[in-house]
Amino acid sequence: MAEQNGFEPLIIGFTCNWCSYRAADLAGTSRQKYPPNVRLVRLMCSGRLDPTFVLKAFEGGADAVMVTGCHPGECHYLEQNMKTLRRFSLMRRTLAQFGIEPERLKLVWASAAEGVRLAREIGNFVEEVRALGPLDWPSVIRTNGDGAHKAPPIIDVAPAEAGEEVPA
Amino acid sequence: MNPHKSNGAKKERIGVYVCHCGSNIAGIVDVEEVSRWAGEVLADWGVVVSRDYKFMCSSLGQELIEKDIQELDLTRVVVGACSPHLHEATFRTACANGGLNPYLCEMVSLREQVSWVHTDKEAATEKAKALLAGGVARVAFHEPLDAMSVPINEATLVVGGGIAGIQAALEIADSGFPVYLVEREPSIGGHMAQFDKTFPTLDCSACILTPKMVSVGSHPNITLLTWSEVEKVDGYVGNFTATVRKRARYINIEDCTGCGICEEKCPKKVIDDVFEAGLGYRKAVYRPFPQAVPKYPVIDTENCTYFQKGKCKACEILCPTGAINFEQEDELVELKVGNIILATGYDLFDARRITQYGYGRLANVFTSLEFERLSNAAGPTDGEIVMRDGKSVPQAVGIIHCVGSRDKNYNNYCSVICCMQSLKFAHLVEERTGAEVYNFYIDMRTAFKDYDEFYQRVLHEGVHFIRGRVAEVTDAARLPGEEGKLIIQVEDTFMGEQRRIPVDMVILSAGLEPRSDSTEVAHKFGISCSHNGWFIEKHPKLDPVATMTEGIFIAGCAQGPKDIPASVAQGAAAAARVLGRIQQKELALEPVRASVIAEKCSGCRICNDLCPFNAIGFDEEQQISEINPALCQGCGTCVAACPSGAITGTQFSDRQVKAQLEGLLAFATMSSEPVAA
Amino acid sequence: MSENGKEQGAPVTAGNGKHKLAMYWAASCGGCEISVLNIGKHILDVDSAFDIVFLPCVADFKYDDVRGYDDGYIDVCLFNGAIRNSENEEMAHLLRQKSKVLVAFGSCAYEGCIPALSNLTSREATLRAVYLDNPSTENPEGVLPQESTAMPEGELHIPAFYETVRSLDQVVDVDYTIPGCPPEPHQIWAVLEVVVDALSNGTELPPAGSILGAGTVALCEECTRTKDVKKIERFYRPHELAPDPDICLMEQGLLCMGPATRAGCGALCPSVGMGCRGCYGPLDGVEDQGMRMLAAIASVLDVGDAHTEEHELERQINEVMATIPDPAGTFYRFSMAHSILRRAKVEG
Amino acid sequence: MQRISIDPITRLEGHGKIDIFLNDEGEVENAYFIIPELRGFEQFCVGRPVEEMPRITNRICGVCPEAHHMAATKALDDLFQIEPSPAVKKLREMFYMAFYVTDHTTHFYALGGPDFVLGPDAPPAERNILGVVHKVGLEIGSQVIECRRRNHHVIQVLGGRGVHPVAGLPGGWSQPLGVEEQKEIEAIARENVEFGLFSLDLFADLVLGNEAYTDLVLSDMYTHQTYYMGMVDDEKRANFYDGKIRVVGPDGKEFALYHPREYRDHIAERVESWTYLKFPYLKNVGWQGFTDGPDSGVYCATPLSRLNAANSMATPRAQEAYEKMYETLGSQRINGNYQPVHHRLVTHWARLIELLYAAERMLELVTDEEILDPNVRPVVNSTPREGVGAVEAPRGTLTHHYWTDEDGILERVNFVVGTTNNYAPIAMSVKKAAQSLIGKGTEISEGLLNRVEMAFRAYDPCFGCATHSLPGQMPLEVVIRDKTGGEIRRLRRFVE
Repeated sequence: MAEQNGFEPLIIGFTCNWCSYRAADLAGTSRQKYPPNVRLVRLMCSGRLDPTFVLKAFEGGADAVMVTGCHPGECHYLEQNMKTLRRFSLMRRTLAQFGIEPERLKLVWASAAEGVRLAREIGNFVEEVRALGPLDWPSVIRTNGDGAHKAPPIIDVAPAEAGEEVPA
Repeated sequence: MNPHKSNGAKKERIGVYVCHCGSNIAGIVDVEEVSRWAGEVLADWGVVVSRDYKFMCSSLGQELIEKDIQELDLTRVVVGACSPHLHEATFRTACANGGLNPYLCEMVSLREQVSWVHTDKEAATEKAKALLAGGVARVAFHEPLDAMSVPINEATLVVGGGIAGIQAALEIADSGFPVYLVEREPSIGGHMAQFDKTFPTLDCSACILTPKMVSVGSHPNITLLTWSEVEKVDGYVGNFTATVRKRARYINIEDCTGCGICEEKCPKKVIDDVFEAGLGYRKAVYRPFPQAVPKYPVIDTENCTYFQKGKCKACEILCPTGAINFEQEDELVELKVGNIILATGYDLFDARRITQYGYGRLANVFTSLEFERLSNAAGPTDGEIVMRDGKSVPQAVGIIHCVGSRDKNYNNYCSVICCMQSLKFAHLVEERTGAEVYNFYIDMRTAFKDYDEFYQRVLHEGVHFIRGRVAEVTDAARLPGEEGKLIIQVEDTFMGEQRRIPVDMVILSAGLEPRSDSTEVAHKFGISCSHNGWFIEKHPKLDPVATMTEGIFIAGCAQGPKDIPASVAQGAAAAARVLGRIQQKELALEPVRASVIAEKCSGCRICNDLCPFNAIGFDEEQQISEINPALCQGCGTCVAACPSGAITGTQFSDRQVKAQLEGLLAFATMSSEPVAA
Repeated sequence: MSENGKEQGAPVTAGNGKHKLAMYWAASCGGCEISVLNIGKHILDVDSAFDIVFLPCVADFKYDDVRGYDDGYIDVCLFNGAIRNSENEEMAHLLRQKSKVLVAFGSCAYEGCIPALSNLTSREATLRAVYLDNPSTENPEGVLPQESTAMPEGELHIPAFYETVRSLDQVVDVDYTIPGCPPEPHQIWAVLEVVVDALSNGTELPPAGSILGAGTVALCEECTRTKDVKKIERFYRPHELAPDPDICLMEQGLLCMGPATRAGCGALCPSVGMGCRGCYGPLDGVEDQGMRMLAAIASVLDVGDAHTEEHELERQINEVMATIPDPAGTFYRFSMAHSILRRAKVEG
Repeated sequence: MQRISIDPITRLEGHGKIDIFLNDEGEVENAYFIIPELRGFEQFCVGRPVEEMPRITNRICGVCPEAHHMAATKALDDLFQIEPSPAVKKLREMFYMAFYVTDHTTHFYALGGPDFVLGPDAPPAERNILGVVHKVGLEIGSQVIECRRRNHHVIQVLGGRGVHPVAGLPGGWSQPLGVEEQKEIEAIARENVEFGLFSLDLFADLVLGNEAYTDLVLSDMYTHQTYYMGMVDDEKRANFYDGKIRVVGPDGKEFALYHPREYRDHIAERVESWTYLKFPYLKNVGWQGFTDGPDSGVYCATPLSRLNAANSMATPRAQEAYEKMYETLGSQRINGNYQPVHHRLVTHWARLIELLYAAERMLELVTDEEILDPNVRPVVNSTPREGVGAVEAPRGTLTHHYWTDEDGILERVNFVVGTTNNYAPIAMSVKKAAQSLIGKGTEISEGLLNRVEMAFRAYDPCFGCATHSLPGQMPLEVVIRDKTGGEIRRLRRFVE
């Protein structure tokens, strides 16, 4: 990842209205410093997170997405964050099939009292994503789409051993 | 990227207002630049005016918005300032005053999320632009909403019969509205009923509490359910249904006169761990204390000979009114109420946890509660301050503050009441035994009316004050004069030396802790707890007795450690809030709700089991799902789960969130020019 | 195939004042044509209403000739097949230009269909699997098809094979879409009737951009199985379970795309005990069929108690989610090319 | 060198083209048959759950999705090592026979038939199904449409959908056959038998009764001496659903008889850089280029090939027709086996015999009470690894081969598809026809061109299957240019 020098990850964060957004408020009121790479979107509950939003973030150029909400058992809506947890699990497996490192989707529980923790998690995540390097989905779509046929036909591919083929 | 094009919304006329918040925002974010940029670059997103102002929340700032709405026919407003949790209401009102539906306003947090958490001015300014762009893109898709109103049931449920709950119940009942007061113990009164004197005035706790208890017991508007617990709460503000378990007393209360004969005749003595803090005895059939309200006893089946061995029934035989009923069973009652006040109090810190203080090991180490009973005229020693042996009077007494409080090993917080309580103890010991009294404190905290005066008074009474955290309490004598004494090992931080103080009796001024079951209770009522277990108020300063959940209020120590005056004040405050609600007759709810678009619903029933508030039902007739807007709390989980996009959520619609994302990312290059769509 | 006959039967110019209908296949399987053929006797009605100019197959049209047409010469062009190679793309542009109404016909043109699962892999991996690392291919020199090959007699050309399968609307503007793999005959005829009526009697055409020949709600509405509250413990693969014939398949643990899929076919697959494949695509207002289904499925998979220890909770949930072995290939079985991500990021 | 580009596509269309190069004498130097499409199912199926293959691979070809569905389903039987119950086998084969009836009907009446019904020199505008209808009468025409309809109905009832069926499962079928459906299908099967007999009579009247045609059919131009491949049952009778693969040489001697699982011991595929389609050949003979005879590994897998590769037909009326065909063409029985017929155009006749067989077999199966067994969906827990499935697709032997991990997730996939078998012979036929027809100063007439097309129309090539990309038909165009490349003349029309 040497070539990622100076790479500033762009991260979209989703918060619930009750715990994690208030944790962000608390981080502010208690002047906790964290890197400016994360841009938060407020939802009423992490359960509102339509996985489509995550894809929209990637499509729009986000390098990673952070989903935050109340701790299990402390959901303002009692148990909706459990649905988030399940979707998160299935989403990570699906994204992996799209060649997106599951680590680019992070789930953080933060109660309204955990401003410090949220700030720390954001800081850590920014570094994790920096290490992963840019995702740059718009160019994935561009180069693989329109430009594809201009790519020179491949030639120097030695036949692999039978069965060696790794499923894409 | 143009969300208006890409999402096909009609072009709006948007006003952008960026707040300096004095230097709070402007100190880090180049507010003028952000405002200029929004006005130019976001013009084709519909921004027709962009201003910055010192304090947008000030009346002048609000007038600025109102004026623009009228003069520039703004159709949307975006305010970049502090957290919406602080001023969303403010700016919505401003919009309303300007003649714009309040929900056509979007707030962007440039303070909590930018200036207060970032240091790099340039990066902060760029982020502020991005957040603003998100808000502008989003607001274009806001819809005018009208708050929906629900009728308020006049009855109120108060949970917890301590002083806070009593105060709240009486306030509401006196105003002529019905109250259900639910108490876990056989009698109301709570901790206060166990105290002897109350600081700083030293008036007798019972004397001021008992009358209140009595009027609760006799109040026509108060239905008292003691020996009872709330099992389940359904519904929503204005229309809660609480299911309460009335545990069997084994007494027919309509027959019981409270004469006390059963208690007298019961052959089974039991150590009273609750009310007498283990210092005294009660019977298997008992009232916690003579002034108990209600007057009816309960049979403690764990210890009742009949329940354990199947014979005895002395009470039944001797009861003059035949009120004893061994067949009685628990009873579930459903209460319909409009509001709920939780005043569930606190647990005392268990001093055993600090082994070096020797409580439970060294006989003459007492807890504060034990001492309250010891010094209480109605207590096990009739108010005689004696040692465990029940006769010898202490010559020297040490009182240790902050036991379990302000201690990283136990609780970081200050339990508030310990200093004053310890001063009270010091005074009582000195007054009644003339013993030498030593107070070991970290800081003396005597805020509030007449408290410090009381401290001065105790000082003049000759009580010794040693500043320092006690290292240990031991009976291992090392120096002459220590034999048979308890030695308190402490570093006197004033004299800067280690000291060993020999005493006969040690009183541990134990701190306050949340009820052991506070998280379950919070969950039951749909509110949240802080990490250490105190109920979280809606706002620490501006809304201390309300919670995030409409119609649920909190009072007393359940919200955090506090003394009697503060508890009473909160009880009254919570009552006032509830009365305000009741007076409104009906209540306007935030119109953030989900709804099923009937013509798009296929009746797949994916959503049917997703709502914890049971707001989602299925119409067998039309074979489609439907949402009860009054039950819906607006979390949006079903909106995200509907596989055919047949459920929409106001204020958090797909289009709104997607537009916000587009806005946030449109300038992903971190340059100030939009990247191509 | 009788449409083949039609081309021959159809005069080159529409001297008879009949409307011109074109049907072209790009990267597709031909099922769309068979389905058109399966409208049965109505094929004769179509013949009477249209000169069926099955571009470019119909007689004297060649690329240059078509280029020579006036724009909009063709009244209606039913375009099936995805954009898989350079030729498909050129044809899409040409037909767009020459057609008054261009219809994305069938799942391939609409959203990529099953061949667009190819977007989960790469051009290189595909060529390797077919020509190099192939169990029955003898290719010691590692010969691969080339866009241009010089033979002793002259140069031979073949089109460029793209990295990514795209839907028609990702290449040109599309007026209407008829979903389905393939569209069901009764739906095809229903649409053609409307179009014929509009062209002949000037009745109003549906608003541009509409999806035609399909329902407006999810498949479940057409499905006759009884539906109840969904609480699913885990999923089973179709051979791991013999489902009850009358109860909702998903409730029995068979993954069915019905809830996220547009009605229109009559719920054919569930009627024979197989979960809906999802070939009619997402519903109006749903941008990404796959993620929609994912959210729904994960929401009703009844696993995880909030008070379980965090890692154990994760383990339990992952275990149940693993009963869906191929989420991307399942949720995006037909809509890959049209999904938000469109394809996978493939290293190398 | 002058080039005649028989080009259905140039840049315009896209699914198959022929480049014929003339030398300076104006004689055919060489001809290339080019398939410019590829979709790569071999690769993108990797990672999918293997049990989905019957519902994924049918998208290889919408003309014969039932063939891919069935080959895939049988590969699953092998992969999960589960032997289908008799009821399951009968259900599947009956479904498959309905498909054969409709597919062969389509081909004969809409694609191949017109040449004979109307004559090779009939105006192209008439040489189509409607032309056929006009010639033989609307009543018959609607019979053809009705035959397709009722059999597609059977396909939908049994397979779930009229195109791209879904019912195939390892060792099973998604749902059993109901009594009502059985009655309905029996009636349909009876009509099919009638229709099969009728079609053979029609062929006899139109073709055998016409000397011009018979000459054409028997002319050397349409003759190739190749190996022939087809599936046979234990008694070496032709079978489309199950059996061993049998290959006979040009002389009719059995060259190979193997289980489909061993296909790689007998077949290899060659890659040419000028086409996306591979050329299969007999491994044990070897690739000698586009040439026929016993020394060339080029083989054929068509209706005629199947009849050549079999000793007999398994149903009585089809057997009668089978014998009649070989007798008529003067083929001798050598130890009970007719010598192969090499005239490609006879394939049309063979196709009608297969149609009759399929109809008769369908009737046998539907009237077998065992087919009503309700238990057709076994619960399968065995651990999958590798499996091969093969059926006779109308256009040739179709083989699917899968490798999976222990969870049944595909790691490797291979297909040898019906039409692909015939790629080399088709190329040869085209070249030969061109060479015989186009010579110095030949006036290239439309009819002449049609004769070129007839050369491979007989194969009923389905490049949908072959390239996994193209329906079973393609337009054909001849462009004749002078040395300067200027266009002299252009003729074009449809072939399949």
